Amino acid sequence: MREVSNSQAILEVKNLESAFMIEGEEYNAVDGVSFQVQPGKVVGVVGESGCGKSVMSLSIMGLLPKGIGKVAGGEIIFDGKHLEQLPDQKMNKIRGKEISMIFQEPMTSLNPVFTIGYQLEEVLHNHFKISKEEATKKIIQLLDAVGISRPNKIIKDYPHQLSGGMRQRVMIAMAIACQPKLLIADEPTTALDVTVQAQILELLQDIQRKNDMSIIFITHDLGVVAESCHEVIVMYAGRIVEKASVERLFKGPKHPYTKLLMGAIPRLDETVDELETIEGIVPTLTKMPSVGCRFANRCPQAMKECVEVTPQLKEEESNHEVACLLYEASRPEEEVSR
Amino acid sequence: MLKYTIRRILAIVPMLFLISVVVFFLALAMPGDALSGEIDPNNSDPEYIEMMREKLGYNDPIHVQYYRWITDFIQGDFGTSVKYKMPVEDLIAQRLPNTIFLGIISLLFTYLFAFAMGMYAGKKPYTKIDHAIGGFNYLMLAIPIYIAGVFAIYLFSFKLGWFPFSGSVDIALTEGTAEWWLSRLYHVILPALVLGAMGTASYTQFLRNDIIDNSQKDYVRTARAKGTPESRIYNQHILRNSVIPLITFLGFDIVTIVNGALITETIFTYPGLGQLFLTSMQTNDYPTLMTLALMFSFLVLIGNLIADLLYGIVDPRIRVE
Amino acid sequence: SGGDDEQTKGEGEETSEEGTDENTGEDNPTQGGTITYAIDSEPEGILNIHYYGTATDADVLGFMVESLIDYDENLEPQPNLASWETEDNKTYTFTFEEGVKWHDGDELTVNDWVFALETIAHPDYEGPRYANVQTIEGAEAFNKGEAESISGLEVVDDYTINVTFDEARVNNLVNVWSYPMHEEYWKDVPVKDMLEHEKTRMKPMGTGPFKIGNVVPGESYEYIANEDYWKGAPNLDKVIVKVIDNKAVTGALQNGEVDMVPVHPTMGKDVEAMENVDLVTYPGLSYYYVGFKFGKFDNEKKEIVEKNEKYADLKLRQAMYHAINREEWVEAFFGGYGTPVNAPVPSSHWIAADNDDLKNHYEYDPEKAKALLDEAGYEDTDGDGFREDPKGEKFVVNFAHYSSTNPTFEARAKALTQYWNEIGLQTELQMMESSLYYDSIEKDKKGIEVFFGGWSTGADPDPSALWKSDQLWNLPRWENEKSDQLLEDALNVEVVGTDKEKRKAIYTEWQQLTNEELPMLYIAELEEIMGINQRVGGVEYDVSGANNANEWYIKE
Amino acid sequence: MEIVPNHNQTQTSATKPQKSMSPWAIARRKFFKNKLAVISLIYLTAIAVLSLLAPYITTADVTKVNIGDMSLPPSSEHWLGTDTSGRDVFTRLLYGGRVSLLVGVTCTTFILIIGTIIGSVAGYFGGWVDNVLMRFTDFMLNFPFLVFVIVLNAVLFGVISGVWLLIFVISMLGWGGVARLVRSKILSEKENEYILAAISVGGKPYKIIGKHLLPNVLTTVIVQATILFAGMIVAESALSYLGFGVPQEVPSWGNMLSASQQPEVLQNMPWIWMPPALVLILTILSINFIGEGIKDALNPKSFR
Amino acid sequence: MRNAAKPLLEVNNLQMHFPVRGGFFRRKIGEVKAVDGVTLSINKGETLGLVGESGCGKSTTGRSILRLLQPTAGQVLLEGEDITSVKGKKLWDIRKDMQMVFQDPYASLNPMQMVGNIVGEPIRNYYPKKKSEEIKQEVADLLKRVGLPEEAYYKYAHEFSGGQRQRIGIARALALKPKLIIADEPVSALDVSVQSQVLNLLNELQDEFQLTYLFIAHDLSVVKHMSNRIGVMYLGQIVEIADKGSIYENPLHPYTQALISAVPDASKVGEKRDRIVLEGDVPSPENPPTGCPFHTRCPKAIDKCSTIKPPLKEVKPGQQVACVLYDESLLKS
Ligand SMILES: Nc1ncnc2c1ncn2[C@@H]1O[C@H](COP(=O)(O)OP(=O)(O)OP(=O)(O)O)[C@@H](O)[C@H]1O
Ligand SMILES: Nc1ncnc2c1ncn2[C@@H]1O[C@H](COP(=O)(O)OP(=O)(O)OP(=O)(O)O)[C@@H](O)[C@H]1O
Ligand SMILES: [Mg+2]
Ligand SMILES: [Mg+2]
Repeated sequence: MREVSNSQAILEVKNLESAFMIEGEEYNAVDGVSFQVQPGKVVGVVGESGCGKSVMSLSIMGLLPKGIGKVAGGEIIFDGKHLEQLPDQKMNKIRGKEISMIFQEPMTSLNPVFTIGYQLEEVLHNHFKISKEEATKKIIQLLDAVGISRPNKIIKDYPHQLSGGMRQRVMIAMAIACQPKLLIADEPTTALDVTVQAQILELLQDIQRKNDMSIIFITHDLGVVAESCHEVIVMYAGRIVEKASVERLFKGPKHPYTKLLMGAIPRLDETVDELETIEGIVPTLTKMPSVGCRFANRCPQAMKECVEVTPQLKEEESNHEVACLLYEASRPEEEVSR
Repeated sequence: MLKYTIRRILAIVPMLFLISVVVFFLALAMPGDALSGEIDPNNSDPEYIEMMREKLGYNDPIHVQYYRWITDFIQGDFGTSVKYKMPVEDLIAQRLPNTIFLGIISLLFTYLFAFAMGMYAGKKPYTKIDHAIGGFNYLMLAIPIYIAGVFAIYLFSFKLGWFPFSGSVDIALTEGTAEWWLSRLYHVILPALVLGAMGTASYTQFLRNDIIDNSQKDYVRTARAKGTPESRIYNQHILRNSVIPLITFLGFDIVTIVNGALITETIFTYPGLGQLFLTSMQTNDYPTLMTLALMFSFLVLIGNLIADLLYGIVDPRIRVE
Repeated sequence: SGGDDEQTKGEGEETSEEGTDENTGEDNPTQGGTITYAIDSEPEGILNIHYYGTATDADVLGFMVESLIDYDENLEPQPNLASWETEDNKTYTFTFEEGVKWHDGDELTVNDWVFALETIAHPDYEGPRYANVQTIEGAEAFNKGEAESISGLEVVDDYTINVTFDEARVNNLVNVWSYPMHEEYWKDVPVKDMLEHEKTRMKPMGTGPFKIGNVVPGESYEYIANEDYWKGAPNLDKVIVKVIDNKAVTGALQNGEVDMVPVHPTMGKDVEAMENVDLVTYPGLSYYYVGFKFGKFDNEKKEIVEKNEKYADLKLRQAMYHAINREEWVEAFFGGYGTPVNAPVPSSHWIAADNDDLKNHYEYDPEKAKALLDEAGYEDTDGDGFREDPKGEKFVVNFAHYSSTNPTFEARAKALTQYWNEIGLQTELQMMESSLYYDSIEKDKKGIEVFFGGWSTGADPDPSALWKSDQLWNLPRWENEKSDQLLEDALNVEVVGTDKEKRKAIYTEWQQLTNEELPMLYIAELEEIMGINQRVGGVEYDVSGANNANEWYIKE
Repeated sequence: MEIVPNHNQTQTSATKPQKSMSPWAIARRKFFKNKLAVISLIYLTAIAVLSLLAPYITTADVTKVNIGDMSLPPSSEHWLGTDTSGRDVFTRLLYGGRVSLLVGVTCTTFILIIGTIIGSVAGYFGGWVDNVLMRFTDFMLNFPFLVFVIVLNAVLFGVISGVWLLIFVISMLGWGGVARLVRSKILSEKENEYILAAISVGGKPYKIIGKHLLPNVLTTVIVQATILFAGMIVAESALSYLGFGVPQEVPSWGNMLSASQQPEVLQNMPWIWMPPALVLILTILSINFIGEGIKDALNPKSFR
Repeated sequence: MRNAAKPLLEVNNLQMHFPVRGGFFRRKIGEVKAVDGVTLSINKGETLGLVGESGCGKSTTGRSILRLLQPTAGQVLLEGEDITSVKGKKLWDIRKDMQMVFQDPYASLNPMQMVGNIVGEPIRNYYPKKKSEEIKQEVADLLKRVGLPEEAYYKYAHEFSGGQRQRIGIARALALKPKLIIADEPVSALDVSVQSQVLNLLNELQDEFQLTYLFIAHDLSVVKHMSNRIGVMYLGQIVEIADKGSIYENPLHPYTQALISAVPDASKVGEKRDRIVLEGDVPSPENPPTGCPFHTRCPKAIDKCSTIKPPLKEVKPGQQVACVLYDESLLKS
């Protein structure tokens, strides 16, 4: 019932569990996440800090810190390949070529001691047999494509000589160098100023359309999601609580968490006296309740069952799934305060 | 960069002047002079000593003495060693190559071992071998250099007879031949090992920790996301970053060698500047003493300068245009 | 000399190393081979006998330079490169050996000696030897630049020279500078440049059994046999003189790395136990003492100006002497390689008084010491276990000793203080860095009261420089008319003429005086010790040092 | 859908209210969890206590030369044998610990005091004060430590007596590094907004240095103290070994070790030099471990 | 505008230039013109929002007003009294009336101090004679008021989450009952859900204690939510200042326009907006462009902009703009 056209999906994540070792015990930072990414679509992932967005994307890339984190269960099927089973060498062939990723911190994501040119060339050399001249030509084209003027000079520069926006452009150039099918953008604009953020968003949309890429766009800014995504996944504490197309989600959010999140953000176009608040904080990994809804202790609509029954992601309307007991078949009448 | 370098070098001059004043006054304040203690009825007599005192200018006013000393010094005339009765510059010229040789070989050891161990441990932290290297380093850090020297002589020279315990070269060989160089190397190995061991442990630990630190940096994640092979990540991305601070240590190594040479050369009777310093100290050979003290301070200055400049050169982030 | 063990050892041997005893040695010693001769402190590297200053340099030089005169086992002068005659102890005629060759093949002539003397007397000369030339007639004028040559030197022919001294002295011969300097080789070098010249540092020239090869300054010296040596080619091909660290001595001897090396007394027992090494001892020329400051010296007026009464009481000094167990002390700190002396002349010196002629032997006798103190009024009046002075005031012996890196110095000094503590004299020890120490003693600085020292004497037996009251180096500032008179008499030709026995009698009297007056407590004289690998043969030592190295050889 | 915001609800989060711990308490607890550091601390304490109690533990006179008992190998009477002066090695080891630790502790203290004062004044006031003090510090740092300790030690000989001379000289020459460290730490700490906050709520300079800056700088200083402490003990012993340290008559580990310069001792009487060598190495080792322990425990990540 | 009578705070042409030092002798080799002529006024009980991109001088403005920095030039008036260069005791007295809430909830609390002491410190500084029980009670009240549990008093900062720490900071700022609170990006380090808690708290406190805020943020929507009037800063200068309605509905300055259009808008799902995308980055304040600071990126720039530095000028009632385009006299000249 859920997967309508799973054959077409470029990426399919099933029941992904990613675990960290903390003081000798394993804790799932991502706990049973399933979703698909269709070709040419942009999937937004939103959620508070610490809800597992980055861990999820690193799991797909196979980049969880070795020895501390690992994919503990589930499947990651990319283009027919089970990524979670691939050895490192094979993964290296895919990373940067078929899936690439850009990160939140443009300031630290580039190696400070190599020139921009060197770091861009590297990705080409990693995946193609290509001469130095050709590579240089290619990267100048790339830099041009991401809107950097005077790329000839920039390739000889070091990262610290570039502004944040420029660096993020370089990161994007690096990510699209091999024309990947999927780009994972982990909060690519969070560290940037609004005006620069607008530039980068514009650029990403442009490139996405031109290259017909799929993008997983991670952010905590709902506005950004609204403007640049086709589908949205709302995560809370390592789980997906709501999943829908942008239009549906913004017109009719269902999960109390989503609703609160939307209400908590001041908006330019309307004036409210008081913002919604979500009391408490995301539980830390080690304090995560094992059964029940993880949002239950912060949820104003929480019921008795919420702490006992783990809600499953269910399609509520077409293209709109939610994991909340309020929407379960037998809707309980009584609301229980915490 | 050039302008910066020149300015940085010029800034040394007032420092040197002040240091020279301090050195001069310290030497002056030291008890006795080179001729006290030279009493020996067979070889000299009181008149001779008084004559020499006068001749060496020990009876002149202080500023005259300082002026004479510093102007001569600037012109490369460091005075005449009272003990060796020869120009200090010649004396130093004789010993300097030995100390430089010792320094270079010991640095070679330091960096060689530090790199081998540090890189291995950094790549595979928290493994058995890493712990072994760590333990070894802790021990090395705890053994004072002179005890290491004493142990080394006891073990390698006396008990095992592998290495000589003194000298810098086998006399029977002609200078410049291959054997002669080999013999020098053979003589320098043990003191250089001991001197080199001083830095090895801390450098290894530094490199290891820095590699571990760096391997958690964002840019490493970026490199991985590009599909860069693991070996390349360590040998290029991480190492390049970790080596930068290490290279700048080169400057400070000069300081370490100055301090270390004092001890190692004495223990191994290796005729270098460190040993010369202690001898001149014991014999009140002031011209030599002052020259060496000034020279060592100068080396420290140079070392710090090199560290600064190297830092500017190897690290693109602070490279000054 | 001033200085520690290392310094005293071997000093006074400037004339040593070459023996005249040609009789020794086997009939057919093996030819060839190399021996390694080690010295345990670093030489200054002044390889020029006219300039050298330390015993180690002398050690190094010993293989290649020779003196005109040599000394036998009684330190009596013997002809070597030259023989001499004199009627009046004022004018001497020296006759040189013929056929003696410098290492470059030139022949040795009297001119080379004249050249040496004029170099030393030259105004530009920077070495310490002028005193050995000064006594020649006209040397003073030459030194002041008033004369072209030294008038007392009269060259008769290439092998004969008459030397006239400014006055007749008994010790003119032993005092005069007796080394020639190769004129051809040196004449182009101005005197002021000699000390620093390469010929001094790296290319010394001599007439001895070995000539110089490689030099690694401060470290080692290579000597090659001089096949033309006038006493016959050496048996050995080579001698390597090598500086080794004191701590390496036994190891190096043991494993045969060095063949000959001076051994510190404390190591003597270890070396003796080695199977491959012979320990050779020979009498030394130095002695240790404990001195007292009796006053202060004015170096301008050359006289003792102030008196210090603290140790003026002879009984106190005697008590302190009796308190010391010298046998035990020497055994403990010098491995027994030494003997107590009772007067300030090493016993192997020909002027040394026979021990039986000395009245007091100052045996270890703490009871007697206590009795002496009681007699003198040093008694413990306040019951703290230590004696007060006769006036009843606190009495502390402040004893000073020089320090160096050698930790035994402290122990041996401490041991002395303990002896005195035991007889109730409270003693405090101060260890002082060597050069500061000698400076303080020489300048009569405050705080120096009782001090430890050592003198070593040379071939010339005259003790005036250390004992006469107008001498700076009379460190105790001891003023005694009789002593001054005796010392003068012993040198006075009028009194002693050329009669050695007469001279010795005066010195004996002087020694009896010092033995009774005790201006210092004579502790002990030391033996010199050599460790010699058994593969080396033909080596003999006496008080004047080793025999000629050309007789050394390597056993099968 | 109306969601009633609930402001009065307190945030107990998911955690149970825990007994509150000061950063120091946390550090202490963390330190005592570190086995190596605790063992080292025990060792060091034992050495210190034994040294302090030396006069009560052994009755032998440390300085007395016993001519009859020279160079005896270990026996039941002399546990570690006697040295070449007939002194009991064990006794000297204990007394040596007193001197070595005393030099270590006092030098470290003086250096820390001087360095911290100069560093924090320079760092806090900045401007010309900083400029002058730091130029001076640079100047002091240009003297090679050992070389100038030796020279100064000779110059001041007789002016200050005994062990205190060495302590004085080392302290005078050794503070540069600490001053620099403290200054840079103050500078970076000063950037923290809590300092601005303290000023804006009317804090006076002395209060800000004393209450806000120093406690935060202290963590660095404490770690540095352990490094210094080890370094000073080594410096003392090395100088004494070379003959330029504490006077020879004073037993210290370095002075005891200098006996190894005598060949017969080095080769044949290991009981004379091995014990001080080993005790010294173990002491340095334990100080280093304690330092590491403190460093880990004070890691600001754990309470920031 | 709630109280138009008399401004609580007036800032005239405030400048703050930091020297850039370099070389061995640490000579001054340049200047960072962090704040280069800021003029604004805040009325009692009002909130003035200050927005601008990172590095444009917002914090510096705030700190200069508080006299945590000594301004290079200009004037700061608090209740009509010139406090630009007061010193010592006077300054100390004045600080009581102005407090600050800081941006970084981690760096702004001394990790070595107990929360109770942090919050009580201002009281102890200014009322040293107060009994400690009294202070304790006051602190407990304050903690309760900002929504912290009672036992927070004996805890240390590290035991709290970011939002709670910010509450501690607010409690500290409140302790002296100041007239003006400068909140320097108090929520930018916080997560969205927590951010709203703090914003709501600040609003409540304002009502309760009649506080006046200078509210600094780089998030336009947050500023708009909080403020009555908004000043837009660019490169050390205020380019536009107006009440919040005007700023959002009718921005005049090209920069304000770009800024507003750049803010992603959740209400415009799927629509393709006409965003004004600015070229390039903010120039460095160490080397600011001549003329109008914005002309290098301004889509409407004309030749004059590179030479003329337009002053802030009232274009509409309550709306001041610094732009040549709205300044007839400049346009003509
Ligand atoms: N290396 C790690 N070791 C232990 N726990 C980790 C590690 N990395 C992440 N976690 C934990 O996993 C959880 C999810 O973290 P993640 O970084 O995915 O959050 P996020 O949603 O990306 O947050 P943000 O918006 O702050 O980036 C958090 O509770 C975090 O503490
Ligand atoms: N103490 C200082 N010394 C030198 N330059 C400074 C100093 N403080 C701030 N600056 C510079 O002044 C400019 C403005 O800084 P400020 O912190 O006021 O900006 P901001 O608008 O608050 O930025 P953000 O949003 O990042 O907090 C920046 O370029 C900054 O580098
Ligand atoms: Mg993240
Ligand atoms: Mg700011």
